[in-house]
Amino acid sequence: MITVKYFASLRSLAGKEEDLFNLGSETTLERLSEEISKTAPKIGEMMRGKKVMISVNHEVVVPGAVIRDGDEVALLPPFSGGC
Amino acid sequence: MITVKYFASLRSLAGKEEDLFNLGSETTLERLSEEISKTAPKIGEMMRGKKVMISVNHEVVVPGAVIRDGDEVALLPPFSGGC
Amino acid sequence: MSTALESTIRIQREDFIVTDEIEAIKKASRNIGGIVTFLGTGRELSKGENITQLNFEHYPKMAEKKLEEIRQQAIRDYGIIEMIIIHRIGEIDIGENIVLIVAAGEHRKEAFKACEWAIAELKRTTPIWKRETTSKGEVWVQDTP
Amino acid sequence: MSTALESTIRIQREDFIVTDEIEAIKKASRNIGGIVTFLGTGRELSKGENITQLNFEHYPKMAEKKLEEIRQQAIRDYGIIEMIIIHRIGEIDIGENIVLIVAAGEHRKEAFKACEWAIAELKRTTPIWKRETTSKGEVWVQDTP
Repeated sequence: MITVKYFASLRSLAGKEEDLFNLGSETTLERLSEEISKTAPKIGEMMRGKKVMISVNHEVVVPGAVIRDGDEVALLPPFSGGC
Repeated sequence: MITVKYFASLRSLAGKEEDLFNLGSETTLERLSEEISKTAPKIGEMMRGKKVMISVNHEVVVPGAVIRDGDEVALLPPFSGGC
Repeated sequence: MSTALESTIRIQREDFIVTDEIEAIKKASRNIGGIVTFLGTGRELSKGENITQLNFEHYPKMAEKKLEEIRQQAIRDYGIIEMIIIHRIGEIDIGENIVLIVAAGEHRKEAFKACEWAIAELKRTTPIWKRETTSKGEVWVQDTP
Repeated sequence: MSTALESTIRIQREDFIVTDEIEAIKKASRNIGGIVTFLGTGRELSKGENITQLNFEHYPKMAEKKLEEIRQQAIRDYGIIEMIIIHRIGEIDIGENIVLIVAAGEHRKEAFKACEWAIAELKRTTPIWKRETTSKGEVWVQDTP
């Protein structure tokens, strides 16, 4: 299973904090975005249009990254911590 | 009267915290340095050799400054406040 | 002489006390001469809107990991002795403390540089988000859309 | 909304509490977003010598006047909201607080600049002198002979 986490504005958009997807032992962010599009088309589109930063296992990755069974993927809106 | 104040290393050199001089209604730092030389020749020499910063009434002045009766002159070694 | 400090990196709901953090960082070395602190606080105005409350959330584990990376890089790249980074989450009122960065060095120059770099790096790399509440409602702040 | 603060400039024997000064400066405005603090502390080592104690003296009136000039110029030139400057005099032990500069601005950039400028300016213009005690005796520090 791949865990997908939604934060801040994306959580509001998704209407949930996280999702679980079963996409085999290895897949791509592209493929994951298509799965997400089934219930949240706008988020899938943002992922493909590189409008959102993505981390895999707590490290930011490039759009073409491979993801594996057990990975934690997070969709990260622009950060606004600090003050 | 003109009050002369000695600070830090200059106080040790002068052996006192301050001096009083009666030099008329108006005089110069040059003239004051000669008076100081009578009891503390090294300090007078430092004043003339521009080895020491001088303030008159709490403002740093240039070596040629005129001083007046009632002024407070201070001889200031290099500052070392701050940390 | 250096002493390892506990909890140099924290993300917490409760407020912090700046003096306590400064006293903690002083324990790292007897050779600290300059301590530079950045404290971010809740402003009332943002882009002309009157803010009544702020709310911060973070991505647990990743946010702490990024803060620890910032701390280690600051020590390594700027030659400071120690750094403490604390960020609050949850509801924060106007005037309240949000974030604290304490950089302790032998001299002030490296401490200023490290502290200023660290807060910019925190804003750039650390998954923390701010929601502002105004009379018009609540909005997630997107500083770099 | 700005409120005039009392005692933004102080030269005193007793220690200060950083948190108290930060809370005091916050009262100047509800629009403060960044507070940068410089704290100078007594280092054990100076030019290879082990220091056992420090002793500061100042030129009363002139030193306070210079600090007030620094505060006003920092507010004017860097656009910060308020600045507090405190310098201790008398005997100071290793690790103890010596000087505190607190710069509060709407944003962090001007607060960093103003704080860093102010401590450099203090060292350059304010008649305060440091005497270091080492195993070899006491010596007045002359940073710029």
